[in-house]
Amino acid sequence: MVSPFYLLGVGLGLGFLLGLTGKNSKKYTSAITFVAFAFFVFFSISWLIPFALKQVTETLIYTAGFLPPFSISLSVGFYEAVFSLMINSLGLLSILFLWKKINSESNALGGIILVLFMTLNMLVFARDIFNIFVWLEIAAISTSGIILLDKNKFSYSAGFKYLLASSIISSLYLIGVVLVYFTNGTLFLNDLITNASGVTMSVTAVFLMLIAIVLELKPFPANGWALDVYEGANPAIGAIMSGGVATASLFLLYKFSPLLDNKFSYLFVIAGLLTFVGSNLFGIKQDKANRLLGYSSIGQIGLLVAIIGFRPFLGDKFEFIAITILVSHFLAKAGLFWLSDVIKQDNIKNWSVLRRKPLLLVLFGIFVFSLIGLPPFPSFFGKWELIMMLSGGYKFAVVTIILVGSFIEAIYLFRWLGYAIKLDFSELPEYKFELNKIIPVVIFGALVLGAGYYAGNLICLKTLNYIPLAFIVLLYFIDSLPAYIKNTLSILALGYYSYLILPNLYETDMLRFIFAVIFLIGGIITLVAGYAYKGKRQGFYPVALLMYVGLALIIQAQTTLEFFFGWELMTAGSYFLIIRGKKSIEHGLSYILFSIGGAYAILAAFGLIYAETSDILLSSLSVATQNITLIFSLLAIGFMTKTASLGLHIWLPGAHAEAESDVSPMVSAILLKAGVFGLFILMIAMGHNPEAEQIGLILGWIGALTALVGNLAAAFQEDAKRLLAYSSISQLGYILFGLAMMTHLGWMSAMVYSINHFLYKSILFLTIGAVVLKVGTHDMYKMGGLIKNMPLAFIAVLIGIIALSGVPPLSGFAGKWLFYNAIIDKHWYFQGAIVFFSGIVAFLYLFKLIYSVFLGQLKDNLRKVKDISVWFAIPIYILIIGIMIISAKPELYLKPLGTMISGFYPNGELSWTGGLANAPYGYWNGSGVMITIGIMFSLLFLWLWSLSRKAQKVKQFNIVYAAEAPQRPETTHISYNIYAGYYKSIGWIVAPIFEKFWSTMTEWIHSVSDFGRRIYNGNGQYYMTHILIYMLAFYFILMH
Amino acid sequence: MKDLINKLSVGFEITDVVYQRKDITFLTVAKEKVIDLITHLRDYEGFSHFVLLSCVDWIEDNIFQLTYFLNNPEKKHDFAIRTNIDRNNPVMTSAHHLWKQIATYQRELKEMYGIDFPGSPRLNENFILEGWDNIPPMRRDFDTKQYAKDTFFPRERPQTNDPTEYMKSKLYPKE
Amino acid sequence: MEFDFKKLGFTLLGLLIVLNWGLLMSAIMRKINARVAKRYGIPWYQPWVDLVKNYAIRSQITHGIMFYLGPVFRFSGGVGLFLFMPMLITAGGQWTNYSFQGDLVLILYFQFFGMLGMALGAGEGGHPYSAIGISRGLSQFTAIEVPMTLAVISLAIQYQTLSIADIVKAQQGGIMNWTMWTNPVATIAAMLSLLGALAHAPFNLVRAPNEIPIGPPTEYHSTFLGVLQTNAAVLHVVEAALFMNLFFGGASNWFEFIVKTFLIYFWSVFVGTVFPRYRIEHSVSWFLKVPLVLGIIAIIIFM
Amino acid sequence: MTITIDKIALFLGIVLMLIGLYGAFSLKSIIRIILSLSIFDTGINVLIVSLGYLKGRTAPIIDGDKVTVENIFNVAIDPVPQALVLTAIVIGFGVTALMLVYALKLYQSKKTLDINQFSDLKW
Amino acid sequence: MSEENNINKFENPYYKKRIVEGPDGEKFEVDPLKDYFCDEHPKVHKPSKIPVIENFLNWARAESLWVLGFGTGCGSIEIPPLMTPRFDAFRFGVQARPTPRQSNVFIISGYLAIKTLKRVIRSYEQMQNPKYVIALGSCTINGGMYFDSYNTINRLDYYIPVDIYIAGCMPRPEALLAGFNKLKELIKEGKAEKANEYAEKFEWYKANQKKIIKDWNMPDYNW
Repeated sequence: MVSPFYLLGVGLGLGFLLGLTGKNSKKYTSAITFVAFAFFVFFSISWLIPFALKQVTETLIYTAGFLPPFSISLSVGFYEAVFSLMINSLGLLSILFLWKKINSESNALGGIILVLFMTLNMLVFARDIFNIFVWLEIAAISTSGIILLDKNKFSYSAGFKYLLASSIISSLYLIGVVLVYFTNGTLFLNDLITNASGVTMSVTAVFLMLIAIVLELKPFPANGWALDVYEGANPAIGAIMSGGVATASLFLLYKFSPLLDNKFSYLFVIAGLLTFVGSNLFGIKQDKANRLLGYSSIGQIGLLVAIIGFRPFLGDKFEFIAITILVSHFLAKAGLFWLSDVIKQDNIKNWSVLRRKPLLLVLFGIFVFSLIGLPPFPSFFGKWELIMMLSGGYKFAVVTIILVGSFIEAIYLFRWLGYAIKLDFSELPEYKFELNKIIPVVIFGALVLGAGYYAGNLICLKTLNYIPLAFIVLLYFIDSLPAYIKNTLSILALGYYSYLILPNLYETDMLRFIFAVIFLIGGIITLVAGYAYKGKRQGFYPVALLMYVGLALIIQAQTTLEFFFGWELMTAGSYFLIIRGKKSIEHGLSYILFSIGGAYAILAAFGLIYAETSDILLSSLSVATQNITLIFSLLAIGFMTKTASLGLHIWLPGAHAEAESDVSPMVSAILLKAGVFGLFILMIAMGHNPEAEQIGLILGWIGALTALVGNLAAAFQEDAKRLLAYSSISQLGYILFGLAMMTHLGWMSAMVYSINHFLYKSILFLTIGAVVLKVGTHDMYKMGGLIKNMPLAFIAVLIGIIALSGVPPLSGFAGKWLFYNAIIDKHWYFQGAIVFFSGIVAFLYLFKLIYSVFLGQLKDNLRKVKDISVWFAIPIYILIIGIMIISAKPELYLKPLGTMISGFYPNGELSWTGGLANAPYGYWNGSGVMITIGIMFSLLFLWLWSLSRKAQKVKQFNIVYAAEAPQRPETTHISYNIYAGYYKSIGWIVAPIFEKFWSTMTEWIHSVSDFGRRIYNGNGQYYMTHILIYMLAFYFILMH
Repeated sequence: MKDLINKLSVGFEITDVVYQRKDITFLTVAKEKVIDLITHLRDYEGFSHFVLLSCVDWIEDNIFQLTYFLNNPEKKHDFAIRTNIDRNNPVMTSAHHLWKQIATYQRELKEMYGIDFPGSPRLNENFILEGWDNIPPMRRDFDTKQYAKDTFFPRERPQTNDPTEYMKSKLYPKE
Repeated sequence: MEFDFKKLGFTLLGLLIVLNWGLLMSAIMRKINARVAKRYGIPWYQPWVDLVKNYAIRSQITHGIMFYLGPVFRFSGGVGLFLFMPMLITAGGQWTNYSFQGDLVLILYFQFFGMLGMALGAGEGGHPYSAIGISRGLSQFTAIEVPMTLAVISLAIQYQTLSIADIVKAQQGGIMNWTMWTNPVATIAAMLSLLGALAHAPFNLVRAPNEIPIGPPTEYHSTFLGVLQTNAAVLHVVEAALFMNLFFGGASNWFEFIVKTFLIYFWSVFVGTVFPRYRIEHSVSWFLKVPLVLGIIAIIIFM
Repeated sequence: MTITIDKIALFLGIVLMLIGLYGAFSLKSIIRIILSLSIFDTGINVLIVSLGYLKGRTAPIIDGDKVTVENIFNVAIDPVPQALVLTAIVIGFGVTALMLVYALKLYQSKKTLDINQFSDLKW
Repeated sequence: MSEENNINKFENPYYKKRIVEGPDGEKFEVDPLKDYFCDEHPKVHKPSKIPVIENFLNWARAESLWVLGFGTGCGSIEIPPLMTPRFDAFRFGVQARPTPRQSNVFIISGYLAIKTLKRVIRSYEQMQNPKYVIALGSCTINGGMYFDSYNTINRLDYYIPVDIYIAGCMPRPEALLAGFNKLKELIKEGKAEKANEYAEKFEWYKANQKKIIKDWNMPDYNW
């Protein structure tokens, strides 16, 4: 345990020494500073370890033997040591990062950095409020000194504005300090705190002090100066500002927080939340990377300020929440600033150069995820706990604000990530890959991962299963191996996972078993198609497995936290899968935004439940009695973003259509079922409430309209995969409808639809995807006549569409039949009629799909196309066998389903006599129908065959063409817009109102952002005015 | 109308005027002046409707006589502008820019008479005949009867064309 | 379940009756049409002759396997509808075919089996008019099914069952028990939808003989056409029988069956003789106006 | 209310602060702004000293005559504000010096001292 | 100008051989006449050996004459009245079909220009065996009033086999009805096997057809 005064000595001594040395010693500056920082770090650790081991308690140290207030007093405790360690390690790595710059430029730079970090340490330790003023001023001076040494004209003006602002702020602080002294007669913080209740402190005095510290933290909107510094200065300095100075200031605020009474807490909350939302909102329109990082940084700090304000409500979780969020922010922001310096690109659209070094891209992704608060990063757990603690009562508004702010942050961060992943970088300049600049970034990347693991263990009592995640990391490390090896590994992993969980689930929980089969076995089957891809397929397998792990975690989740953890993992994995497509950049963004929005709705609902039951078990959903309508709606909306119900569906068509051929079935046939599973969980748990019936009615209507709009829109598509995507929307509409009925038959039909949709949509997407791979276009009118080249694909699509359309005897009919009985049972006649109308509309697009692609006229350029890859054919035909089995023997799965659902809704179940199912209204013998139709069909076929087996086979232009002959296959193949007349009559139903709504919404947000951020007009005087007005406004609020 | 013709004859060298009917006048002008005259009539004299373009093969005079038939719908009067072109070098300035349908007439004349209209769209494509490989069939030096005899497997025709005689011999052979 | 030869025998006999009645009915309808136009019209046996002639064509061409399967699908659709529909409700139950295997929903959905197959077969023919005809047919069919679905739902509410046999039994005991009288609105909606289903004018845009040479079957000839014609004969009777069962009290003997199906079928011919042809968007819009509203009213009445 | 020296000082300090603030917010030349801020700082310092003044007491310097170690708490005024002011003046000096360096650099970069010209970074 | 003249008038530009690039970048040649059309020759389909069956089938064929709706010359105006109440050809089992695939009877109604002949051949070949041709009017017999035209054929039976000639210019619908009845007789007697004759003498017919259709740009037999 080294005394902090050594810190002072080393810092000041070396700082001045370096300032005085001549130019010859420049090249040693970095090394000397580095050693000094190593000492700093050693100092922090030497304090931290005893504290962590609980060997010592908080220690107070006084200068010169005087007691406060006449001495300078320092205090070292556990949190001080932690913060000091954070700051010092940042300093150490900053020196490493700036090694060459320090060596090449003025040798004062290293010294000033040293002084700055020493100052920051002292800010953390100091307990004397005037002393704090001194350190604040020195911090300001040294920061602007660093900015000054950066030597570009932007940094000059930025640094000057910074100085202006900080001199005003520190003046305010000084006045506050003096007033405090005047009223209380002490400058010692501990005394102030102990006396806080006894001695009446001048509110104005404390206000001045606190508002000055808040202003140090760059509150919105009085923060233009800080933004300019972030933008103008070297990004490495930004890292120091954002990671070091802000962290220290935040700790200062934390130190003062015991002084707060309720009024001040509100002040912090208001200031923090305003900053969090406002700064993120203004960041949306920003496209300069460093400034954007500044916005984000300020927003995050704002959130932390608010959290400090919430300290009374957070109880013993306060430190956990604050530190997880701070650590995420600290590591991620420093890492991002450093990355910005490495690639030297100011426009976020140019960050695609990261892809030159995939390692950097991965680090970038880690930092972005960490900022947004996605698992498994610490801020995820922090935000989770924050929401859990804050929910309940009027604070729900606060939760909403926090989630809105987080959502807005996600908008620009994911847009940025999308640019980095997708945009072309071939024309952008090269950048140097310097080891000393990469090591700090890598260390912080690793630290944030480790911190996430630690935080997760801390909160979940080690129930989270990290082994799959570790496997994914492993997969990333072997990413340079050929694709088939990784594919095999992935399949084996999924298979092993299935082996682990499936048998047990079959015994205990049928519902989860079925969804686990869809997720995992479905995953294996679709992964088989991956063998068709040659080369390395870098980045595919880790993210695909991430999605499956997320899905499996959802299945296994016992608590809401685990559920949400899995949900977010799945969202993240699927986002990366979707964005792999060629033109997916905007679709990926809209997907992730809808998903995040939905996830936040789920989070809010979980928070409400926790507020009531103080329990994070999933089963506590059913215990909740208050706010049922709100909780139910929030959860339903959250899950419906995943099932792409009407209004929330606009992300789906593009995302599914542009995805790769084997990704489309993953995200369509499998991923969407996660939403269905969520809805099942929701309704099982909360369906018994009387309010659920009302919401169910609404959901039913939404489901029915989704089915209609989806099918109609599909009929008017020209892109095969887009058509299937719209079809998925409508099928999920059916499922939602069935679920919303909340009767035995309704759930039966929803379940049957889920299973069938998985089967036939996998078949269709895989087949069409394989065809697209072969013919090189999505547009159906550019295909045609492929039946001769691709008989395997044709048979698969034929069976797929017969099953999808619900025509007997294939399995799709089971769902339709159950529907009819269910809606009459439930008295939902009109919704039912809409559902059936849309079911018939399905024929339009199904015919269009199979006809335009496989029938009609074969095009010139496709004459030599081969049949689909065998690796696609294998999974397709496995699934077809599945369809055939459940078509021939529907009782195989209907009976267990009935038994399972009877557990929830015992009334109105099917009664079986042999293969004949009896519902309250109708009856149906699946295998009988299959046999009858099969025999009849074979007989008729043989008959026709015997009559015309000698028919002459002719070619495609041998058609009667009004006595002419066709000229080109393109002009003879009728496919484009074949439902024009239909569109004329009822095309208005599919008018893109929701697309327009969301795009107007987006435009509106962007306009607000663009208009609002103009208060940062770049003039230092205005910034000073902002500060003054901000202070006065808060004073006014406080006094009232 | 005579005023108009007098006025026109100053600028356009009308060589011959035939008042065919009350409302149809035939004018003959030199080959070079035809397009100018038609343009003038269309733009200034209200002959906005183009009726037809036809050709006569005066093989004896070794000329093709082209006739551009224009109509003035307001005055209900037709002008037929005649011009003669050399039969050995049948080239005429194309007028398709004045009325689009003239291009079709010119295609017909190209196919039927072999008159060339440089610049006229789709001039060399088949118009009515598909795969014609002889001299243009409407030229009078083309012997259509011989051609048909050579090409179309003619059936022997009855010797007499007089039905009275034929029926008499059929019904009353003894008379 | 042991195999029931007696049932099979009666079913095949029923199929024979239905087939011949279908052919005869189409002859009568054409005859009526002719008489309206003051012609003498075809001889009554003309459909049989046409059928034999088509089967007797010696040469055929084929565009591929789906071209074969199209008519097979179509005919299976027709025969399947026959199989799953009770023809006569008698005490012995010999004429109920295989309707014990599925209810009204099966019938409604099995209609598409033939349509889909036919569409695919015609599609493989590669003829543009086939595709146009099919796209029109499908478009129109979606609209037709809306009033039909509403009417069926109304019926299910009324009789609390989806079994055709039960619906027929509920209508026994006098003419006033027929759905026609007990649920007139649904009957009207369904009968309007029947007009479209049987594709006579004004809803015959699918085949539109003068515009797109008979639409989907443009490329079909000889045996293929013969199969399609056979199917048409069966299908029209079965469609009419469905409406007879649902709305007009079913039939207990073949005479009643013949009279009722004739009248039902005649309804569409009657309308077709009087009206000109709709364009597709007009047809769709029309079905989504009047019959739709009627269907909704039919449900509201029984809700 | 009698006018005492500490009140005059207090008033003076506030006036100086206001003058400084007014200057900092309204003047456009960077040098003038820096000067204004200096005046503002001075005002604060005067304010602090005036607040630490107790009527009738002397400076807290143990000179062995009036002020001794024993009676210092009764005779001398509170020394802490004065110490604070000393520190504040030193720091203010540092800040002002740095600002002036910035002014120099800014002038070198654009050949002007008008603060409105240095708003390249915005939004 | 010169380029336009170089267009080969006899070649359909759409049926020229062309090089296309497949989706995987492979380049290959497409010869539309070979790749898009079946180039088999027609076969002779013998009547059934059993007289009873053949007679029965012939009776059915005779009583169900489906006429292709294809009018070639001025005679085509005489066909619509057949379906009117005054003549009512339906009585004789005659119906019009819009597609040659389903038709049995081809009425060549009047003069045939070479251009039309090409379409007639195509349609005739697209009809299925057995098929019958009724030649209506003098023009189909010997060219009629167009006997010396450079562009109309003189004798139809050199190009497609004809079952029945109906002379006149124009024959009235009654004559056409008589022709139908005559055709029926022929069919019932089993003498209307001209489709097989066409297949047997295919080379001769083709030679005649190709002699006058100089831009022959279709396969030999249009299936």
